[in-house]
Amino acid sequence: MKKTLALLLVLMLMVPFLALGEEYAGTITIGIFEPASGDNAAGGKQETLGMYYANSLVGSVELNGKNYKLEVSEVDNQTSADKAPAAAQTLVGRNVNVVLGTYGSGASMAAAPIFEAAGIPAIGASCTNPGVTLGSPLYWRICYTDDFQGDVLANFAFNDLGVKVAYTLNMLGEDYGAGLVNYFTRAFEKLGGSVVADTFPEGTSDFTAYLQNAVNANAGVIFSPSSTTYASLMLGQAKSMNLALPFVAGDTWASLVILEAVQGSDLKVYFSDFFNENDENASQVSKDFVTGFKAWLNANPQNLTNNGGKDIIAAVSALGYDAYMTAVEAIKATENGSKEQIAEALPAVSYNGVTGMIVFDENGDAKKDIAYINIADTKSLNYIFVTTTSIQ
Amino acid sequence: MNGFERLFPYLLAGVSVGGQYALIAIGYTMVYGILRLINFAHGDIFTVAGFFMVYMSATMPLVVSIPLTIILTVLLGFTVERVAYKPLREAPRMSIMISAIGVSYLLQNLMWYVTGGLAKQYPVLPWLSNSVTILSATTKIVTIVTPLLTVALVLLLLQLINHTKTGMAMRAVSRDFETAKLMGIKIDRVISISFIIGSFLAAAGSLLYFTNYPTVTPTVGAMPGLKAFVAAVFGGIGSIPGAVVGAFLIGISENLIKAFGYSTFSDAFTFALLIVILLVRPTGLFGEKTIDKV
Amino acid sequence: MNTKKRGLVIGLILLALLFAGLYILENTISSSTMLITILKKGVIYALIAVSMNLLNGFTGLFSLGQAGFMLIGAYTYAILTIPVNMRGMIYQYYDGGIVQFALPAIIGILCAGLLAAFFAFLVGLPVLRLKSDYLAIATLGFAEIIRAIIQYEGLGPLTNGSNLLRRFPTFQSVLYPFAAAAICIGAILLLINSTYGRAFKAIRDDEVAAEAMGINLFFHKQLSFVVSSFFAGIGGALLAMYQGSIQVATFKSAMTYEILLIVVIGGMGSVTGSVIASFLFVASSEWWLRFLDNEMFIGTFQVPLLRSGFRMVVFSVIIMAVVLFYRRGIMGDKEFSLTRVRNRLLNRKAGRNA
Amino acid sequence: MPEKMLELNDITMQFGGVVAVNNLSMYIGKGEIVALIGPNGAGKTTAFNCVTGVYKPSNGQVKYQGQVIVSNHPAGKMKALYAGENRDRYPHVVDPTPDKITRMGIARTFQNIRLFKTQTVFENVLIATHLHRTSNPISAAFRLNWREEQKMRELSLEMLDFVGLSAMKDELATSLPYGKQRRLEIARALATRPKLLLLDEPAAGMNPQETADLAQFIVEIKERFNLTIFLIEHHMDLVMDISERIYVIDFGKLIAHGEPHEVQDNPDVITAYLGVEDI
Repeated sequence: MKKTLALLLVLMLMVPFLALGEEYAGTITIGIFEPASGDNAAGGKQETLGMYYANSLVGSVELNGKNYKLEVSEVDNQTSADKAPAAAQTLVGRNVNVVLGTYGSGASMAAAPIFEAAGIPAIGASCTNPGVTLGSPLYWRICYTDDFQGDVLANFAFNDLGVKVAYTLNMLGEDYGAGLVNYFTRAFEKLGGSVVADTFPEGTSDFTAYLQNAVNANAGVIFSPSSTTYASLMLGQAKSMNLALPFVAGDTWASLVILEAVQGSDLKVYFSDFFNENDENASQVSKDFVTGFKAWLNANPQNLTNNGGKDIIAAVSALGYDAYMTAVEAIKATENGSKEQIAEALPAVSYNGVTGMIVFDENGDAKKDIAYINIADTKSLNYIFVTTTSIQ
Repeated sequence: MNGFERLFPYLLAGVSVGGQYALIAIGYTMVYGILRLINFAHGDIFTVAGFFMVYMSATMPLVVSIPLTIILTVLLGFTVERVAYKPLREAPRMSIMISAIGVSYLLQNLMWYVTGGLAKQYPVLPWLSNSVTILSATTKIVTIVTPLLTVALVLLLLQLINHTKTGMAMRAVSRDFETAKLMGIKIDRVISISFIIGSFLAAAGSLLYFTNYPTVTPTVGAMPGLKAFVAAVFGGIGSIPGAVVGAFLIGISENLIKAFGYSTFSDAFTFALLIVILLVRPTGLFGEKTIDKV
Repeated sequence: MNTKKRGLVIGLILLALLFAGLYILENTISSSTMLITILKKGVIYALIAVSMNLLNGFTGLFSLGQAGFMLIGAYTYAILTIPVNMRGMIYQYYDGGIVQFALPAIIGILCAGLLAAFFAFLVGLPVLRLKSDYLAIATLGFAEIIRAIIQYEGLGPLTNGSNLLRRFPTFQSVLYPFAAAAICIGAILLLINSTYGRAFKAIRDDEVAAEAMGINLFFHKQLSFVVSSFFAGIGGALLAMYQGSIQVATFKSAMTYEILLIVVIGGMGSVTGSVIASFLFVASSEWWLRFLDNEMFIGTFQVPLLRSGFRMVVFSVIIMAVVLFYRRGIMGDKEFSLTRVRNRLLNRKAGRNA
Repeated sequence: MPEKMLELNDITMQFGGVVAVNNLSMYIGKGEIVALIGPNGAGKTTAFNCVTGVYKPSNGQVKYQGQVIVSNHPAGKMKALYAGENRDRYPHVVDPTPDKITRMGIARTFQNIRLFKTQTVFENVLIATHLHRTSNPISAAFRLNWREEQKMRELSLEMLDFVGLSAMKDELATSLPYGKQRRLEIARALATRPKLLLLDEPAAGMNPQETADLAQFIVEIKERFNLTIFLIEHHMDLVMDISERIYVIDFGKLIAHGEPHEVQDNPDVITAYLGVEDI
């Protein structure tokens, strides 16, 4: 009996070695710090998919003539500020060399001190709050920030939609919405518009009172950056009310959930985005990504489910892909892929990504100045590209 | 637009939300009346009913999935009582309440596990989901149906409680647990029945609620559950008409608060109301006064 | 009297050994390992659980407001101690906020406790007149109200509204939270064993009889409530230090439930029980059971059921089992003591010999 | 007539439409042992509870050593229900909580023994010394007042010694046999250092021998601690042996009072009380 057990143990210990078919000089672990559950799970899973896709393309790097395996290690942070530190600690415990993520700026900011204390560089893919990189020397970001996004959306609402009064609605206690509303309000008021602000508590299901408030305030647009869970409820009720007001929101609404919610209605839902798969003028890199990623999604039913059941490409997937590739670029510039060397290499990275050129400024933010504005198609599950804007 | 027209949509929403709170509140108030237990898991049973419907309607037609949802929910309520509350009948009241909190924790984690934490879309029920315009408000038909159905169900329930033998037993147990036991009333049966009725109403409430707000997440029932409990306390816990009146009052005042621009405090208001009621009139609007025997 | 003194000496020696052990541990293994993390979080939870036990287990007041007082403590600490030059960045929407000074960490922690205690005093005035479950639901309600107020946009310049607070002083060494918790738990123990503690237990056992013995119910309930909240506030501040950033959403009623479950697992009315249960709770939820959340393959065979979320299911089933079958928890209402362990061992030996 | 220790004037207690105590007036002189008797449900314990602050009487007044300690008048719904002529006699409301009354020097025991069940025999008595503490929570926690604590312990031990329970001082209170639990309750009440002791059916559930011992014991504590004793009793022989005066109530109303032999021969008492109980 004991002998069999011992034999089994030995065999089990050998399993990892058997798995190593190729010869690697070492492993560089890329931590994925994303929500897999919670209000933002849908978006987080899509962002993670982009990273896995990138990993399937680039699974190893050659440094100094030696081949290193690139391994991903995922942890669920539930985008909550209280779960995030523990999740971050888990990644630190797994000795990751670089961290990607996360969807939802609050969790990034909560985890930043922990990565920083461990000396692990982190690359934010879609976290737009300026506070993520501000004062965090080891946090980089490859997307534009809320101040830019708020500015763009305020300009769009004021100039393109011709609206003078905006009604803003965000969830109490959620920093993403609060931040974006803040920048939107500043920009919108600067343009000469006026804003009526409202907030809803967590767990709200009934938005009719809020929508009614928007109507009563004579608002011309509802600006509601919120998680897709609440957005779909809100849109569903707007649909039953036959609300004529257009909605404007940030990047989170670029989601299949929103597209499904507006089907068969007359709602006008605009949102800013980092990327558009139907952009005719897109670079070759983007076009390759679109075809490649779709094929990859369709090849595995599990991936397709995680993407929401359709092969529509969310911008966060593109950002997830770019974040991974940015990390790879930095790793390539190192000698052995250690966390210290990656952190040193990151500021100098210049990478032509799917979502545009990625070059970091002194804050660690990518210098991006183009936002796509899309409208959700109410007939078929699709985004319709409206315009690209940039602010000087 | 005059004042009433302005407020009418809020009132309508309030009445509808109130109706849904009422259906949940009855479950709380019946269980409390008999067991003196705040059944913290009740809100979660309501949510589980929502998920039952989501999963079953994916494979079955509505005619089958609706009754099946109700049956399964009732079964769940019954099982929870048998497994988690019955063994603690002789234990101090704090233990059984802790058990209720534990069940709530378990159910939420289970739902989280099964759904992977993703929000699910509730199936569209024909007719109920259609839009209708009354006066200055456009809304779903279910909004109008909810309060009517609630009142009908409550009247039916009151008939049951006031005019059947089971109802009499329930009243006896809630008046004096020990004496009722001595009088040969099958306590366990009465308790089970009250859990069955409570779960049935929770399932019915969940049908109406999620038709109105078609996104189901594992924690979606927590807030309505807590508010329904407040409604039950407000109306005088143990009193069914009290719970219903309390639920409508809370639903309406919550929406009016939003109308007047204090939405930040709409939840806080409910709790403030609860505390005021407990202090000023601890037995609620319709509750009976009790005297501690020394 | 003699045995008591000896017990005290042995206790102090053990405490010293514990700190020495921690010091050695910290200097031999990397500070980022899971063990150190668990120890830090566990000891903070231990303090909070003991503070809740003082109320629920020793005074018999079923209060569910603990998260609210932790919230006050955590926010007070953060608001008072964020360095001035960081404020512009953190209060990014409020022009740096209205607090333009920073206190040393230790004073921040004390203020956290004091403010939580002050709020407890105010809340207690009306609420403590209520009985059992009404008290529970009213304190739960108060915690929610506190949450709404802190998130209120109008208080943004003070609380940063819905946004994170961060960059306040934190601790690196595991000795820091251990020292803080040891002092606080020690103080609670002393209070419990004083004449006031006996009055608390009398109220728990029989309010009517306690009152007939000249114990002012309201005063003693209020005392227990305020003291418990004071330490919950300190616990909140320590938790903030542990996490490095805080947000209102952390302190929901779910947190109170978690702590209540720790108290139940440890045993209502047992300080050592709460401490042991805290470490067990934190270690199993964050560490030992983590593997349940990951898909696992043995060869090509995928172990069924294992995926994200399964850990919490298993965990809640364990908790239910404790609640239902080991109602008295790990320690019941007894305290862990070496004498008892020795006596039991001796008894067993005696039993075997007989 | 001796100095009045306790005086009840027109004490009335209504629960809804039920009048549990109806215009009860009585007094207890200093150093006396006075009993209140009556059949089951006559309102004896309710009267007790009105004195000790557990209930707020619907009307009437209680004086202790000449001072008004409880006073109330019918209000609200009670006002409409209350028909007595003393309706407006006690305009001031005085309703202290039970602990305040205990601190004035009135201690009590309970009919259905109420010991602190998770505490030991010794701790049960020790808790009762809490009311005379001078230390605040902080000085108590950090033992700045260890002398006081020591005194509390000494007093408690003394009480236990006196009731003959010091041998089992470390046992759980609830593990004691019934008769000893009653004695413990008395020891606990004595530890509050009362001047007036209210005993609520101290002999309930005891056999004749135990009852006789108890009677002797009651007289003993009265002498030793210089007490006044007010007791409610069922056991006629106990009451007849030791009481100096007896009040009899039935359906909340005083039907007789006087020295034991007077009460014993009163025809009303015989029909109301003795006719019911076989003694």
